[in-house]
Amino acid sequence: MAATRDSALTRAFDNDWIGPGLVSLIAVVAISLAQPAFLSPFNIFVLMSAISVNMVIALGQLVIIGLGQMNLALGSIGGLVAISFVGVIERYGIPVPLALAFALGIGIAAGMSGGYIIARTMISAFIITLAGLQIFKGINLGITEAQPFYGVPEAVKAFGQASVIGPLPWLMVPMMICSVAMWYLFNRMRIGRHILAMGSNPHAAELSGIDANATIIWAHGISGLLAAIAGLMLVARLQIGQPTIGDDWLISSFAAPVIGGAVLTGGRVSVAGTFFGVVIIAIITQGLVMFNIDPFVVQIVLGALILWAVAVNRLREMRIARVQARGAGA
Amino acid sequence: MKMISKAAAALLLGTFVCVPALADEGTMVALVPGGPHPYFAAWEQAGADAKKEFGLGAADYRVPAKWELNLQSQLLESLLTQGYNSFLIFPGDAVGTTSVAQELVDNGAQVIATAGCLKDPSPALFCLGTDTGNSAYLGAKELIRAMGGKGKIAHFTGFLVDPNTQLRIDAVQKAADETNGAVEVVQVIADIDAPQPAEEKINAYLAANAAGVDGIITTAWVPAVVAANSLRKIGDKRIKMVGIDHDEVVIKAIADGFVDGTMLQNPYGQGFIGSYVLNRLRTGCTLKEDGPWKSNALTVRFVDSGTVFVDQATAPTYVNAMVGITADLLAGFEKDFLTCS
Amino acid sequence: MTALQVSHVSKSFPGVRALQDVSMTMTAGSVHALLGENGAGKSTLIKIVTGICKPDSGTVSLNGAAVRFANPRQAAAGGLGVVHQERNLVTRFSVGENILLDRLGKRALSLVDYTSLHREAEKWLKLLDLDVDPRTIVSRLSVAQMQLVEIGKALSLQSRVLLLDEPTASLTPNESTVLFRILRRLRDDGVAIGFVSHKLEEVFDICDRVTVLRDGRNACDSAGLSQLSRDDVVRMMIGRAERITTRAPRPKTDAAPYLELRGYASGAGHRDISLTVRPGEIVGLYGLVGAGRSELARAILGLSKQIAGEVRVLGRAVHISSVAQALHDHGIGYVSEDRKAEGLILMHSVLANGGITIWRKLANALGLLRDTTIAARVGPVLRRLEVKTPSVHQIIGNLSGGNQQKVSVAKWLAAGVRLLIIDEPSVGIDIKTKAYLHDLIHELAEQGTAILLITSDMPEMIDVADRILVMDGYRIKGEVENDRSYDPVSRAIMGLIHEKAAA
Amino acid sequence: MAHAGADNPIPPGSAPRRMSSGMRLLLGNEFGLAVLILLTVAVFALTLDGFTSPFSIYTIGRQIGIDTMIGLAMMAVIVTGGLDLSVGAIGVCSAMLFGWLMQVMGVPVPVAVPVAVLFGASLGFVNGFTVVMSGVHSFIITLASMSIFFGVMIFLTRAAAFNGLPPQVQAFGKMRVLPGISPLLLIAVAVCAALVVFYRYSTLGRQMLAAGANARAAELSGIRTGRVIVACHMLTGLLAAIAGLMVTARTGAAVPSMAGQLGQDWLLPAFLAPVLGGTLLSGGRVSVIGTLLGATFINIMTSGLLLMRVGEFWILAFLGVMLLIAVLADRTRQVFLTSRGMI
Repeated sequence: MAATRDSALTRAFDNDWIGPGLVSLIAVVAISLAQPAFLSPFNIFVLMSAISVNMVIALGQLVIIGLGQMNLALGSIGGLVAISFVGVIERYGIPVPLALAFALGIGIAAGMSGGYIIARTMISAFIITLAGLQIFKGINLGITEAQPFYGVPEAVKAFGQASVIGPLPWLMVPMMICSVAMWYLFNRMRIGRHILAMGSNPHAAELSGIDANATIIWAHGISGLLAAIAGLMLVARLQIGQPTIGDDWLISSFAAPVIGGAVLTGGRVSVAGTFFGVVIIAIITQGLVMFNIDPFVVQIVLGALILWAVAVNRLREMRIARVQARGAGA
Repeated sequence: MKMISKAAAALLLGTFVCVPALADEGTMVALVPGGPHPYFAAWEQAGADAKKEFGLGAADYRVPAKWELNLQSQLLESLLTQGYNSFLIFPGDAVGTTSVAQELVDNGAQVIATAGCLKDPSPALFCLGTDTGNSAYLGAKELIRAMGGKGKIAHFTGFLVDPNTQLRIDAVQKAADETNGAVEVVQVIADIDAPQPAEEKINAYLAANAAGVDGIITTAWVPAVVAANSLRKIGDKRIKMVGIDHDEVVIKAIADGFVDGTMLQNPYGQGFIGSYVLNRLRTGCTLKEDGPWKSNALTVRFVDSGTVFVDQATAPTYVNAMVGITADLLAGFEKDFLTCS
Repeated sequence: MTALQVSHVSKSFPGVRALQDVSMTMTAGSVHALLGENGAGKSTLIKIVTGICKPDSGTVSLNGAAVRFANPRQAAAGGLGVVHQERNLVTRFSVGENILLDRLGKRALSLVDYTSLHREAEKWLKLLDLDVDPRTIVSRLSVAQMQLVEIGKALSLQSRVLLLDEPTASLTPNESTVLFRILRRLRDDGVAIGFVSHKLEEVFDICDRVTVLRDGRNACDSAGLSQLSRDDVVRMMIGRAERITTRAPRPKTDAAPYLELRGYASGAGHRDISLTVRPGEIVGLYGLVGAGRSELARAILGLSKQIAGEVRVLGRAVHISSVAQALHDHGIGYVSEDRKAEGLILMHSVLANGGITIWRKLANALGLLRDTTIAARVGPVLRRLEVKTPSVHQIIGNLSGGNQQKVSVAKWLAAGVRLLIIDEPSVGIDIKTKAYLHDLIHELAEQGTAILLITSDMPEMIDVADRILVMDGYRIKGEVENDRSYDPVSRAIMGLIHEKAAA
Repeated sequence: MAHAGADNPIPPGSAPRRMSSGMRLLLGNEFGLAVLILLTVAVFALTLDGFTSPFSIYTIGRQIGIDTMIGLAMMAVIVTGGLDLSVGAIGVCSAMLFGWLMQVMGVPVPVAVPVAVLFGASLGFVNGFTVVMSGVHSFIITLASMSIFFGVMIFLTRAAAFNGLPPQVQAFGKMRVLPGISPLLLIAVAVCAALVVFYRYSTLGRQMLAAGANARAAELSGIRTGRVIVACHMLTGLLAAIAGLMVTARTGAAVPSMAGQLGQDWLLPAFLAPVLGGTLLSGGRVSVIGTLLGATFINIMTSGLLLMRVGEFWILAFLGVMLLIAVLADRTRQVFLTSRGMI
């Protein structure tokens, strides 16, 4: 049986990012019609800053979702990295590039240590990263006693506030680099393909000669690195080394990939879809403020959004399964 | 399991030596905020100074690891077990903290609600704090003055679950109402006492509405910091702003002219005076039932720890302003509120 | 030239000797059959060769050098290609990427060169005469194509030794013929091929040499197949000549049908299914893997939607929408072919597994029930089936396959079902238990239970069933009256299946 | 979620070994935990002033009661191999309904309690129903419902606490049944006992375990797996509601912030207690007593560490390390026992 050719429409429908992309577009158009200030340069700047940071956070979770696991420690790694970065600069006067390398190293090490335990013991990632969440957060608070570090270097502050051109913030640059890198990772790099293979069919992946342990450790290391980058971006954006950085990453880090079509059981992720997931969440958060909508409603809307995304993904999966069943029966 | 027991044993033996003996009686003050927050940082110094000044057994600043009602309760219960007998507590919840305070009192300790009040009826001796409503009201008045008596105000404030938040919202509204319509509060953004959401929401608001707003008042620490940064970022000196508290960022923005002033509260004074009063009450003094107690929305036994507005001129020396009001309050406290034998 | 040599390998698992002193020699340029009944030790031997298990003693050598692989990955790298029974492909990836999954790049962060990857994969596809673009996503392939992709994947490791575990189980006869043509060519190129199958016809068709295992020992070690007759092989496998049948055909029953399907169609894809099962009758349902037999059983149980036709139980039209309804309202039970995944709850006790079907019935008004109550009902059944367990509280995962299978039948007997659908009853159990189960099925039928027997094991089918329905492509192709004479009946059955293939 | 737990590499055909029930008990997770608790208590009692004071014992016990209940709530859904991030939200919502009923509607306590508890169960039903109908993992469904439940509650109450509750509510929270024993602890112990009976002797409880261990096998054995999973979520909701009411009794008021933003403060005790106690995250095995012991251990440790003044902030990290050590130790134990063919 030769592979059947699909209509352009069907193929478009199969793309994870088309749906969220359309929703983002419609939301942007609708909100800017109702509130022209939405497209003002400053607002675009603000929106892009928020999107940039949240995208990197979401990517950090996306790697692990691709593997079919979850990383609850994402936020606490980000927080630990953020305060370590500002801390070593403030306390020991370490030059910024060195501090940067040190901080990113902490992120990678934190991620990899969790990955190592998961790979070696095969205890569920949920429990190990839950323990990691407590440990990293505890170390964070133990060091800072919950007081922020203020000694953020001017260069870093400027980075968080400056724009590249027009309303586009510099924060977009690390976000773009991370996104492109992750796209390459998932689509073109050996390790990324192995992560997805492990996520789709761990048994097959292992029998095919993929080193499962190395793949798991890599994935968690990459996740830690992205959490670290996001933490540092937040330091630049907030202009302060806050110990609370990362506390509220959990929900949105899952929501954006899921809205973007990722399947929690693994093997199926979309960087572009995740991007639009982040955009949708950012637009809704901002739209609710703009239109002076009760802040209490925000939570409800976010929850409903996740359910909606889940329903859409589910319908699509069922449709694909039906098409395949028909193909097999023929 | 063997591993665990070994680890636990090692840990226990290792830390055994640092268990303090607290058998010695005396006034053992614990200063316990609701959770970690920069506002309370001054309490640590205040406690240490009070211990030296008044010869207390202890005056320790002990912070729950997170803003969790339950963690604060656990900490308070443990502190009581550790032998502390006098507590300055910022209630994690105006209602929810009442029962643990009651327990402390039932076990012979004394409690002053500090920096925030417990809702009556409560076992606290009294509430020592900023009159948040009044502070917000005065701040709003200062803002309205800076705005030239008319315009539109946006109000950024803290957690909706914080009892003070509603008081502040009402007070700002009251100041605006007194202008007979010349000033209007166009938006209240609440629940943003954490950096990331504050950043997102305040910026989003300013992005869309900067042109439609003439003044900003912030009545919580984080929103003040974030709003000050935002105004600096847009380089806007047209919009007037009055902040709260003494974060470096806010003080610097005042000096640079992006913010018009800030309402200083007096955390140091609260810790220092609170420790003093608790010691006096343990050493023969009683509270005067007919003292000049103020009342607010939560309690009828309220003592204002003072609030002061600093602007561009006074900002560099804001510490003096705080020391000043503390000294004033301390000087008159025994006369006004205490009966000593 | 010796390609793979297994010498005197023994392997014990706690409580059981899986392999004792087993040897096998595979030479280059030959197809070597590995035969044995279920549970004879074939899969353990494959696991040892591929590094999933380690032998207690004995050696494995590849191309003359002793090897001891720590895992399948090392085995693959060492040039030992294995195609497992279950499909092991990443269905969302392309054909090419699946073939070369472990060689996507030198380092973790290497970029994958898809052009050369697909070019390389194409080479292997060509070798297999598989006319598929290597860029095609695997999920779009047919089962047979996937099978070939897996062989391509094994070959791409430059394997000179290729082990195929039941490669034809899910193939149509035509597809099998294609596969055999390719295997012959590989053989002629000097590849040593190991071939595990239950279908003796195929073995005689393609294999040169044969190793037979029985009860974990060599019944023969790499004998030339040309000197052996079919009967010889069967004798070696089961320790005696193939028992075509010892049972006389049972008298026909004309009781009113217990279950009747008329023009039934299901959401799973069944069309136009009509069948009847009468009390006391054993109806066989034969077909190749993928013919839709187990799926039909599930559909009857209400796991697929009924979309046309009617289902009658005792003449009354019913609509079954769940297994619970099938069991409690209509007395229908189902012994699953996949005992571990579907038949039993391995981490629970014998008692919990045996009593699961009657908890509802036994509970008191408060919904409470005691172990002793359940044991009182399940115990006699377990004893009757001679389940060997130290106590009913034993975790069932610790029992032998045969005893597990007995429990998975026992739970339905305890529930007193009137119609029992039995799916592949003798997978992974020893010959004695198998014979015992056959007797049991007959005994149940004698007592008036209606039995629908699904099996791919032709001798079993002919030995047990009263009449045989032949299924293919989710339809009933026809019915064969079983007079227990192996050759005519099996020919008739295969004829019905081939009818479609020819068409 | 990846493969937690017990794919014991025991091949078919391995003969079982006889193991006495006493032996089984000694090798169990609960026994190790109990020994550990006794050791810890002994060390703390000898070295820490005030650890054994009636007040200290009373407050630790009360907190154990609450944490046990929260842990049991999560355990009830872990049985199915799922989880419920919304336990905190359900607990708070039920507590707020409880407060509203009594303070605003003037409903008497004996009526308000069952109504609030059933309300919790009905929120659990919403979770369970959505999980079963959508076939999506409960993690993502309850992530959404956590937001929605809490958001609606805050929206309706405007975050205002109910503190005008009948005095007997607060009195109950402070009551001492015996010197040093809180009725809240007794409730938790009673619920534990009820759950032990439930999982061992009731049809539904057994069905939950069966469906959790192997949903397909259970379904094919005539268990309506979907309904059973919904029932698990309802039980979770019910237990979370009881936990919510217990917290309400302790604080003497129904406070929206009692479980933190979105009820997330409960998540740690909710997972710590059952996991320490030996409940398998992959489902099919529960340990009610283990959950009680897990909650006990956490609270004794926390309390001891607070008394040692190791620093409030480090306790968090310490609990994380404890969790890690516990799962690693349990894993080691399983590997050891498996290698000996003992389980």
